[in-house]
Amino acid sequence: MSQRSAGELTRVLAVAWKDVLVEARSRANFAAVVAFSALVLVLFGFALGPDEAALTQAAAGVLWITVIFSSVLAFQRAYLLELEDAALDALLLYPGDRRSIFLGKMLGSLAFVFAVEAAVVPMAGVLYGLPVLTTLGRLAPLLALGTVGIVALGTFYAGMASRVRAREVLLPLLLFPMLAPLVIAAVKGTQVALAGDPVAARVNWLGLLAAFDAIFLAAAYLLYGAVVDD
Amino acid sequence: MSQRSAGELTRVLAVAWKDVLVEARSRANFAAVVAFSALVLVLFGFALGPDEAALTQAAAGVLWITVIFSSVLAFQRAYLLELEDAALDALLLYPGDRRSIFLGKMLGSLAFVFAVEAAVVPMAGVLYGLPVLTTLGRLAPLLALGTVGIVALGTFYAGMASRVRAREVLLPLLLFPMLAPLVIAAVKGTQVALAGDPVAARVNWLGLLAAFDAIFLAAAYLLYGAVVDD
Amino acid sequence: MRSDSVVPEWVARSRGSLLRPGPALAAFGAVAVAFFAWAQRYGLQTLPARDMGHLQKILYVHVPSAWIAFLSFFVVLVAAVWYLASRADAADRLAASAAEVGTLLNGLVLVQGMIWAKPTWGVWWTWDPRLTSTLVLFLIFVGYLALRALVDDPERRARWSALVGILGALGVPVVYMSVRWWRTLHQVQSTPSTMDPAYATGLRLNAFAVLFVAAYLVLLRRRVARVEAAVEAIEEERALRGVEA
Amino acid sequence: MDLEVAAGESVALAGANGSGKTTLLRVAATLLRPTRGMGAVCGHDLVADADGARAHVGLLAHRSGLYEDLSPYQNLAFASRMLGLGADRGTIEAVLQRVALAAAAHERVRALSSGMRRRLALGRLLLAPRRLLLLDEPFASFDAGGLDLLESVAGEVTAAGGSVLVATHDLKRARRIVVRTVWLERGRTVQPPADRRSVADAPRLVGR
Amino acid sequence: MDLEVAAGESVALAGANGSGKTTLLRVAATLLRPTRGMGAVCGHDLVADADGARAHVGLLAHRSGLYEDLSPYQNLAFASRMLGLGADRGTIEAVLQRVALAAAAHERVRALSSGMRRRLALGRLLLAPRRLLLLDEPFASFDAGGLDLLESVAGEVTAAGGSVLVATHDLKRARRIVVRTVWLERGRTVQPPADRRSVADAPRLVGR
Ligand code: HEM
Ligand SMILES: Nc1ncnc2c1ncn2[C@@H]1O[C@H](COP(=O)(O)OP(=O)(O)OP(=O)(O)O)[C@@H](O)[C@H]1O
Ligand SMILES: Nc1ncnc2c1ncn2[C@@H]1O[C@H](COP(=O)(O)OP(=O)(O)OP(=O)(O)O)[C@@H](O)[C@H]1O
Ligand SMILES: [Mg+2]
Ligand SMILES: [Mg+2]
Repeated sequence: MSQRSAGELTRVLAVAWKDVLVEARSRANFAAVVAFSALVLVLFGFALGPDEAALTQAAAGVLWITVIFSSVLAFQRAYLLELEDAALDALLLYPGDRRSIFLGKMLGSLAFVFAVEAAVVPMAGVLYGLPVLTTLGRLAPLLALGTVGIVALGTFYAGMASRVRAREVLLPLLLFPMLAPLVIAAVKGTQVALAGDPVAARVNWLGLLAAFDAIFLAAAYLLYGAVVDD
Repeated sequence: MSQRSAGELTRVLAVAWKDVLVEARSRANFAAVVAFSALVLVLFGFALGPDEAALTQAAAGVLWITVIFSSVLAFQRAYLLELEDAALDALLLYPGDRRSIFLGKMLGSLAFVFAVEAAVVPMAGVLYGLPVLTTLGRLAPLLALGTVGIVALGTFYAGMASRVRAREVLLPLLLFPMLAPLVIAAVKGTQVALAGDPVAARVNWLGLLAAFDAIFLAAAYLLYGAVVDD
Repeated sequence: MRSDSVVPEWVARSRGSLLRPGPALAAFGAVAVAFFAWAQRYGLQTLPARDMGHLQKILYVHVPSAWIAFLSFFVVLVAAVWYLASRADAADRLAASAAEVGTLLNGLVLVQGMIWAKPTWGVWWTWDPRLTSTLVLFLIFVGYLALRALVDDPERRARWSALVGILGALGVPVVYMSVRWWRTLHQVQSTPSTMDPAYATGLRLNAFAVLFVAAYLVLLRRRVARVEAAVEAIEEERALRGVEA
Repeated sequence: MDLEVAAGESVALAGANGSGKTTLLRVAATLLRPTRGMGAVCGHDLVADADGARAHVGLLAHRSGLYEDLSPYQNLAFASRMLGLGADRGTIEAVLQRVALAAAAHERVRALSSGMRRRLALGRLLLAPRRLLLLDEPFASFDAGGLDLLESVAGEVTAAGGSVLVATHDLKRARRIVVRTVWLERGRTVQPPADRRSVADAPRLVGR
Repeated sequence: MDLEVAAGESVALAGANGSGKTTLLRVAATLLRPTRGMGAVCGHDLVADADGARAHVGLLAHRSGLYEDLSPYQNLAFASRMLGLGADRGTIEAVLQRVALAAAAHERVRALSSGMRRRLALGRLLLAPRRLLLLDEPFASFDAGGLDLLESVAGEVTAAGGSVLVATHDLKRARRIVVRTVWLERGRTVQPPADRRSVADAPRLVGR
């Protein structure tokens, strides 16, 4: 049993490492996602500005929407990779627990999205005048928990939607309604962390995020076998 | 000469019609893009709300961001379609002017994005309390011109971006900064149309959009031959 | 079968010193850097007394960097048109080198500006028209460089980046004007548009200094690009031959 | 390399994996630009007059170039329109009949087997007469009936004075179609090429 | 349909385009679930114990299932890890040597020719011993050296008491590998099937 789960761990890491390797072979891709995030931030500047007050108020929302869009790109890539030469078929043919594939792909995406965030958060801080450095202690756990939830759901749905024709479009369709509660908690929590809104601060947004994560992660892990099994 | 251009027109329409047909055979896709747009609208509602005044002020910007993201999905699909079984190679092998392919794909995407807008604008009206019905006469030309600009540039860049490794990322990267002027004019124009901002009304945003369209449509049409020439 | 025939003659001749600039280029580089140092010193010494605060010193790198960045992008435009007309690899290498140097300078302008803005305006960033359009221009050329990095086929890379360069350059005035209209309808924050004539000479000198340094970098980068192209060709040849090995 | 295909002639291209057969066919089809050298089809230069050359060339590639979500009928109707022939129902149904896909005419291409796709791709080449037929490993995936079909299609092209160029490893089967074989090896140049595309060194494909 | 493959036996699947050969192989590989009927590999039921069956099966499909941006070496290292064998440098290099890809070991797969990809996909099957080898039109794209390789790989599997199932139209070549041929036609049922997937009606694949 323990030997078996050690074997599964190797497989999880192999999948994650493979995805990281593919990214590393085309480093330009990571840079491109970072630039893409910068663009989303600027585009929002145009759409919501030039009134600085309105921009500051919207900042937490814009930050999270940027994170979500970048994550969606990461999931799409992670699965297009598997579809290009029918690699997913080969992946499913390896003996062992197929949920390891889920965990591996999730880990790979998580690494990618965290790396993107490390670049996006400072950019948002500069462009929208947010005190990200001084509030980093409170922001970091929010970002971590929010990202885990997004990536768990995203990996799950990408695995599902990638087998359907309209994959790029179906992914957000399936992802967004589930994400809504998570994002609301994340945005509200971020607003509190940045500005210290006394009313909103009464709710434990971090706890809420942790609860969402637990639910999503467990559900996605348990259901993944059924998604890829046909 | 005139017979030749009549032949090209047939080819333009054939390409556009083929794309519409593919969409029609998988109607799920259109529904998905509309649902995606609805979800973006709702998400922004949560991110910016519950402050009504802030929401109304941001509405025009949110509407256009939604249109842009939906369009990006449409372009990506339009080219993935051609790549799935190397159909683009076959397309390039037909004799005749290759710029007809550009016009055809552009027309196909245009039809698609217009259809999405027909669903999104009323939704935005309801969700953000905008007077879309009473201002339709002023809104429609703005939407039309803005969309033509987005689709012209998007079709052009997607012709390149869809054929490189990180295609999901590269398209927005190339497209978004070029769209900055369009977003500004479209958002400002929409704000004027919706609320009658007296300061902003001094600029002829519609004319600006038309000029933008003319420049980039002509440039994209003229340069497209070099995109597919290999 | 001559196994070394895949190596261009000028590469073979250079015997491992490929990445070192030739004597003429090295001399030019040394002169450019020395002139830059002198121009900086001159600028700082001739600053009007009332402005001797350290902050203003950034002016002599900030403004020249901006000017030369714009100039580099103009070179990209010219080289791109040249490429499409002639399909000469040299045109593509010039475009690539100018784009990289221009993007670097543009990035420097942004960083210098932000360093300057924090103490003078109290914020790192503000959505001022000049700032915003500088940022958009920067992103346009980041896209250009990303395209170059992502396309493997040299011919296609050259052709496509020429197209993106032309459209991008076409976008510059449009972006600039629209951002102005977007912003100037409302209150405008103190823009860096008021310039004392006392700065003029120092600025002009430093503009030339940055121009020389940038030209040196472009020439150096072009040399590297030639080597890269040769390496690419050799690797492809090796791949082709590897089959029977 | 130097290759000339006469009118009415059919030639097989043989060579090890990676020797450049596919690359040569793609150059002849104007999908790749030759890095050096030149080629022409029916007197149309492959670079200067690529558009003229395209009108005479038909390519059956590794991948079929079909729209997965359309039916075989719709795929052929589109191809016919793009060739400037309109979409005549009778013609299209006749082609479908000939490639034995009439029964699957309104399925999605996505659901077809590999051989059925190849048949459909072949059917697309039947819509208009071609002076130069380029077949890249055409024997893969076809069953006996498909091979007969292929043979008769190639026969018609050569009978009408056109040429056929077949890249394959299966020379036994190819012999049912071709009259001579050309071997490729790294582009088969006397001087070793300085570039992987040098297989295109002067491919003079004269269809007539 | 009813098909039993004995230990050490190798069988060809023949049949017209669309007769269900690919579908049958995918069912045997547990990539498709049989709509009706049942099958087993080495005593592992294809539905109830799919995981057990997978451990014994190797599939060479129409598409190779490789990562285009990784090198052949990295692709094999990944496969080896996924098979629970670690990524031993010596083993992987030996496999690359055997499929004649040592020279291209660190290229991107994207740049390989169709035959080189097939070789790499075959190499992946060599990493671990298989009891049942499923080859879908394996003769396409291989040159003469590739065919010899294929033959020796199949020979080793049967010699070790495993089985080989080859879907092909090229029975002449298949005869170098197989000892008997099974013909498929709409699933080879006595009653015409009411379902297109009914080719999977009770495929009893017993590897031993
Ligand atoms: C991120 C912040 C900044 C950016 C992106 C930026 C960008 C630019 C650019 C592009 C130019 C050249 C414009 C032209 O010649 O047409 C420029 C010029 C100039 N900048 Fe900045 N700048 C920034 C911050 C600042 C600050 C904080 C100051 C001083 C308070 C400043 C002072 C100047 C001056 C004096 C000029 C020359 C003015 C002229 O040529 O008319 N800049 N800046
Ligand atoms: N896009 C590309 N970029 C770089 N190299 C390539 C590219 N396409 C092909 N090659 C190289 O060109 C050579 C010839 O490939 P080609 O596909 O023409 O071979 P082939 O003769 O068709 O082989 P096969 O019989 O295996 O199909 C190969 O060595 C391959 O690595
Ligand atoms: N995903 C699918 N959905 C629906 N029908 C399918 C699907 N895949 C295959 N079919 C149908 O099943 C039948 C058998 O196809 P299969 O691919 O197994 O044929 P095959 O014997 O491998 O033919 P070929 O020799 O052409 O490769 C075909 O009629 C095909 O239309
Ligand atoms: Mg080939
Ligand atoms: Mg098959």
